[in-house]
Amino acid sequence: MKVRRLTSRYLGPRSLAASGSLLLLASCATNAPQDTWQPKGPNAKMIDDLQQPVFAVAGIIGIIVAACVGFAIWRYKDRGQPIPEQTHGKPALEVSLTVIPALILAVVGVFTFRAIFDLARTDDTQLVINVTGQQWWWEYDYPVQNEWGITQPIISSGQLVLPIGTKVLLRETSRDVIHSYWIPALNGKRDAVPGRVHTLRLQADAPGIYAGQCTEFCGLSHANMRMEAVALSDADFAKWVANQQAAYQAPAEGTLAKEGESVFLNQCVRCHQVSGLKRADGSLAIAAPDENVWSGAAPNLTKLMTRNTFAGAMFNLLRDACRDDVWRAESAAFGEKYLGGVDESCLNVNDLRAWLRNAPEVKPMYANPALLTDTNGKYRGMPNLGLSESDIDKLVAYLLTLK
Amino acid sequence: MAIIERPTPVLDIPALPAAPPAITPSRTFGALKRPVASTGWKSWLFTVDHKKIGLMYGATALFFFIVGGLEAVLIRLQLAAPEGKVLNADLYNQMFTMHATTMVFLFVMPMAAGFANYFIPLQIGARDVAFPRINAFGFWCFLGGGIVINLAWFLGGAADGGWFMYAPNSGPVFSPSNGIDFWALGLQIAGIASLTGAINLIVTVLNMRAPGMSLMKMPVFTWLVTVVQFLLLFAIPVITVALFLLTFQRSFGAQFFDVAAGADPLLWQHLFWIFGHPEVYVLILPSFGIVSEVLPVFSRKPLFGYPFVVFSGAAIGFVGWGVWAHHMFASGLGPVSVAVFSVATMAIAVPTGVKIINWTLTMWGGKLVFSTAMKFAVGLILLFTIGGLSGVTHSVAPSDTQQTDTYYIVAHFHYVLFGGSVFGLFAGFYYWWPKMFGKLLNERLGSLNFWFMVIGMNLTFGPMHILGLQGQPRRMYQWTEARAGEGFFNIAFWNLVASIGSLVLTLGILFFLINIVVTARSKVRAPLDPWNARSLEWMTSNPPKEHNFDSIPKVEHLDEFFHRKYEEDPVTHTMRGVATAEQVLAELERNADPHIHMPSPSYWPLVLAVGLPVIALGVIYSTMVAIVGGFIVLYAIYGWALEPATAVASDFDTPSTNGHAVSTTHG
Amino acid sequence: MAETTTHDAHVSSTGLSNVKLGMWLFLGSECLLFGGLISTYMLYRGRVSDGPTPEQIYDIPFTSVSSFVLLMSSLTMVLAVSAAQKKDDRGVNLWLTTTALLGATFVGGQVYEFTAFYNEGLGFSTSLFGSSFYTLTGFHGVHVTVGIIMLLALVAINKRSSVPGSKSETVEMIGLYWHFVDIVWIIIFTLVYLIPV
Amino acid sequence: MTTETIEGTHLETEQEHGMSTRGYIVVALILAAITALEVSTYYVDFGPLFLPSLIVMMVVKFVMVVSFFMHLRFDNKIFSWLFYSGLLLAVGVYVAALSTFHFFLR
Ligand code: HEA
Ligand code: HEA
Ligand code: HEC
Ligand code: CUA
Ligand SMILES: [Cu+2]
Repeated sequence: MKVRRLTSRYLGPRSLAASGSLLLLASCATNAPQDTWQPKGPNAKMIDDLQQPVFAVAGIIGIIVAACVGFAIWRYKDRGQPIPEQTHGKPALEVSLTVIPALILAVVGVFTFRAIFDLARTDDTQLVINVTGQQWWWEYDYPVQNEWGITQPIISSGQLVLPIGTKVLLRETSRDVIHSYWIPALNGKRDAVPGRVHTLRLQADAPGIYAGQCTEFCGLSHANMRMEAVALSDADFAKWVANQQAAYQAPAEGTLAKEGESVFLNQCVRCHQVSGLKRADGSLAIAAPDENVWSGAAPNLTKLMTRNTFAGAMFNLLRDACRDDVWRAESAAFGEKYLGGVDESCLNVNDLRAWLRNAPEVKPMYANPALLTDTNGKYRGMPNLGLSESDIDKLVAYLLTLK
Repeated sequence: MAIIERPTPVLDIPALPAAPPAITPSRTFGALKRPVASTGWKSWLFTVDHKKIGLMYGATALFFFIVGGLEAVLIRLQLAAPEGKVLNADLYNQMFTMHATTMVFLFVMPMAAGFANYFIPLQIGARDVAFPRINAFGFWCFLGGGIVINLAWFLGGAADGGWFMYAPNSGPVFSPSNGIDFWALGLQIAGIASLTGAINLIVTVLNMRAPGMSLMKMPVFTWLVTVVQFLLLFAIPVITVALFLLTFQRSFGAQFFDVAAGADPLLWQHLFWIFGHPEVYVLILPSFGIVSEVLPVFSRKPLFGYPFVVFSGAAIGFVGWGVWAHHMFASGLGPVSVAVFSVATMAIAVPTGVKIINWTLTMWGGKLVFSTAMKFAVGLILLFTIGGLSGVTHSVAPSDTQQTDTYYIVAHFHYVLFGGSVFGLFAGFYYWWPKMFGKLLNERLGSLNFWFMVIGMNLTFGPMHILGLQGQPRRMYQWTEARAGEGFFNIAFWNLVASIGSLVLTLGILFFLINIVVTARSKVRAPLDPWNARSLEWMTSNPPKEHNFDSIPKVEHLDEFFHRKYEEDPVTHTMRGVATAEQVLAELERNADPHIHMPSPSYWPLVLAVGLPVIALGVIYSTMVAIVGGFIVLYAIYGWALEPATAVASDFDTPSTNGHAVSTTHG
Repeated sequence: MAETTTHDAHVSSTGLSNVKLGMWLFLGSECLLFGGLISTYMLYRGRVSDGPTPEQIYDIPFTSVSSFVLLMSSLTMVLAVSAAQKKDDRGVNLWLTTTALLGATFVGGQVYEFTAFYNEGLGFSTSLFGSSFYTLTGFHGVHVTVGIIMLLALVAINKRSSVPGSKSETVEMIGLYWHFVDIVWIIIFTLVYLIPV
Repeated sequence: MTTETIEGTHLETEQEHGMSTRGYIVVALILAAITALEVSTYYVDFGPLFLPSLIVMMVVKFVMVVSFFMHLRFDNKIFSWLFYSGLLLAVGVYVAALSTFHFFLR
């Protein structure tokens, strides 16, 4: 669990000050990263263009109703006037007051119709990415698309990397329960339903990181199932693609990382795949998460250190300072910073070590053997592996080489 | 008591359990003597009196309101600060599931059922409902269901799948505790209460109206509750199917939601929401009915556009069947379905708008008296409108894909549910309390109650609009500062406000509870007609006699009672009083029916209802127990079927010559 | 459960009997119950991950016969109702018993069918088809069984002439229920058995 | 709506509902015949008419039982309203639900 001191901003005087000078601050402060009113791509923009007038109409109607009720309260309060005439209504008035809302809604309906079908278009897709939800992280799988330089499938997790200005089609599904994919700045949500494939179009205008969150209740760690979409320029995206496909580089003999590799082979490879990793006897190490994890998948760690987050984007791989450096980077510089990945100086060792020490303690997961009878002993999430601190040292050193 | 012999008032009949009963109790198949007590706890356990049953519904529902409210407060405490530590993830998930289940199924629905039970027969000028024993059975089912659902807390953890319990997350693999089993079976049992209640009340309304009371002279509360009963009649079986599928899957290995076997999880969503959407109108329409009673009374004017209100109520009920998939806009239905359901949903704003407009116009030109009941009614107009308008923003499907499963939705439904349903019920409490208990709730405490609730409710749920639009998803046991943002709209601040608001709200409700106690202890009796009311239920004593009316009134007007008290001045068109309530009542008393046969109490509804939770426990734990439960049920049905609704004919005097004297009730 | 009418004199706004209104309301509600079960079956009938498919195990001639039996029980039921209206007590008992026997034949057939299917490898949890088939037809079977119990109970108490309330109405109510169960089977027979996946 | 009938309304259920025993038997025979026809679709190829004819026959049987055996044709219209509103609602709602699964396009 991230350790935060209790004196953080929400209770501190700053929040009171902030609310005091509300409007002033509102204009310059940054809204929450999942703000739904700040579209950063054409799909979200289309939604926003539709919803702004609807909100306005709703607001106006609300004000009218409030004003009428308020006026009646003030004007017709009992001041000793006689009991009024027992009128039973004025049909003409009522019919017209029924027709007006109907007309307003008819107009809204027409625009809604158009937007729904526009948003559902898939025929001009430029890049396809498969997205699979499972408890409690997302897997991204880039199928072979030679025009993007993707010549072998790329499998990643946590952060969705996509080129800007490109009509990207997500093909979503799930391996266990229903999840929902949502990057508010880029588009609305779409549920990832096991046994079905749903599509969602994303397109980002500018390089940057866009925050998102799983929004269908999916069990214990639903709150900790986040995601981030990373938009890169075409050139940077090409670099990213090339790096993801680069061959595995085993750590040099005699290093701590090399020892870590063997711990990894012992402990981790039964669930986690690192492509190109070989056992001591020279055979390829193939993970079999389906024998260990109920959903049948664990994150592919081949290029772990090219991502900024881990464990369903619950934790940062980067220290806060380094992460801010990436998140706050100017559009032009963003790609380079992101592609820099994670190095030792920037690694958020605390959270990573805590994760390796006892994952279920820092992220609620069904890793308690007593609750695994229904799953034939398979874990939901990553179990506590009981590693020694020195094994953890070695593993961290090894994981740092996975770039 | 089966027979009421004038002039003996009911309450004077001595009824110690041992004392000889006033009638010959017929023997019901040798086993048990017919219960006849009319006071003491037995008179409640075995009662078939619609008023007693209504009160029991109300008391139980109020209890569950506090339970659900405490759950809500725990939720808010957990969310007051980032990385909250009050509850862990597992408990939190149980908490919001049970909060919603409790509030929806164990508070609002039964509270409305309580009012319906108590007031529909009174409002239509009947002596009881059509099937009094089934009525009692319904209450015990509701209680049994509520107990079963909550029992899970003590037996390994409550249900944790969210109140709409989406598959496959509700399957045995993903929710290994028994919580969901208890939930499904408990709701099933509570569902029986709603279904039997629906049939009972519809028949009552169709068949047992006082002479002259045509459908279009019925009070609006009765009308809207009747619409609700039709919704229940047709919606309960749908959830019944869904719950059976779930139970079969969890307990007997059926595959309905097993994706590996090819199941489609969307099936559950459809079944749930086909029930679930009509359900939300089940929750709101009784409150609409209550304020449609309260507003005219305190505006001293008839409801503006009565037929419009009635027909729009029916229209809401009807259109409400065609919109369920608006809860599934992000589920991947495909654009055609989404578009159709989106537009259908918008259509529902029209009849609802009719109501808002008519209430406003009822107040317009009136003589408004701001009693607490009236305050709650006016509060409902404003708060419900806010919730309804955010509902319209959801109905625009593309924007809903940004809003769904965020706190913006939570804001919507608490405005309509709390600002709508709950406010309506509170208006009902204050309005009808003197009728039910013969004492007026304290108006000063009522005022505190109202203002704390209004302020608390806006502090709690208002910020949720911001939270949701800032992207805070619902059902998160923790939120993180990393995604809180800064400035005016920051999530941290507004979460804190909402949590503080929930405490203000708690105070408000505490004032209500205090008010009940204060009122119960006060010795001041309410006047016969404290509000200068308009409808038939006020043409009885406070509280009404067991047989409701001494003689069944002949109805000539909508607002019959008002028209017996007032006459229009032909010149000024204002109203002038011609009779007091006491005089009107005395008139009824003068023409009192000589013999009134009321249905007799019975053991069987209770026995039958006890069997069902036993079966439920058996399904979860052991077949033997279920079989025992089955036998209890069979035994009860056997006894019931052979028991006459009223004690056997030989117990009665010669049949009355006055047609109205004989009750038309059935078992 | 037979409802009882207490007195012959009815005050009723519509002029109709409470019990009968209640029964029709209940049947309207049952439409949504069976509708849900039938829809579930329709959605899942072709989804056989394991075990036999509908085509492989349905025995149309057998089911046709038992459907026919159930259909004819509606005739005997209506004859019982008419006998009751004519206050022909012997007729009532005769036709009620016949109806119950025909119903029992149908249920017996269903039990036989279930065992046969089970032996051919279609268990309740074998496939979606299995789960939804047994649930749908099982629910119907339970309804028929409840009907049979009501019929026989009525015959029993009729023999002791202790039917509470109006006898002809009680017979008529059980009749309505019985016919409803029959028409549900009319639908199931066509949609489930005759229309292939 | 408010027919204030006191005595005698109850008799309404006692009276004959326009069908004689013979009538019932005729209805039953027709039902039997339709059933036979239905079953025959299983053996004889009806071509494109197969599905529609089966559905039509099902509906006819249904309506006949409801109208004659359940007396809806002779009874008060309220009963028909209550029952058919449930029935049509069920059909409407479930057909709509199934069509969101593209059930009818398969
Ligand atoms: C009392 C219960 C109640 C009521 C009455 C309503 C009323 C409405 N609801 Fe609400 N709703 C809920 C309870 C209720 N709802 C609940 C509990 C949920 C969430 C369930 C869950 O997910 O847990 C929900 C969720 C919900 C959703 C799904 C959101 C999502 O999960 O993504 C939608 C989408 O369309 C919706 C729409 C509406 C609409 C259009 C109305 C309309 O009926 C509102 C109509 C009223 C007005 C519009 C105001 C008055 C009208 C006028 C003044 C006239 C003029 C107006 C116009 C021209 C616009 N509701
Ligand atoms: C009628 C329905 C109803 C009502 C009245 C309420 C009332 C309240 N609700 Fe609820 N709520 C729902 C229906 C309702 N809710 C539903 C359907 C959901 C969705 C669940 C899901 O996602 O599955 C939900 C979810 C929900 C959430 C979101 C949880 C999440 O998504 O993670 C929150 C969060 O703040 C919340 C808060 C509250 C609060 C603070 C109240 C307050 O108004 C409560 C006020 C009441 C009290 C405070 C009780 C007073 C108690 C006392 C006075 C006790 C003192 C006395 C003694 C000890 C004797 N509710
Ligand atoms: C039984 C299976 C299992 C084993 C063994 C296992 N893990 Fe995991 N691991 C998982 C699962 C499942 C997740 C995803 C959990 C989540 O995010 O909710 C995960 C997540 C991770 C992540 C975050 C990855 C990302 O991209 O989000 C890292 C890093 C990790 N594991 C490292 C290790 C290491 C190192 C070991 C060995 C010491 C190990 N795991 C052993 C199942 C396993
Ligand atoms: Cu995945 Cu919520
Ligand atoms: Cu809805």
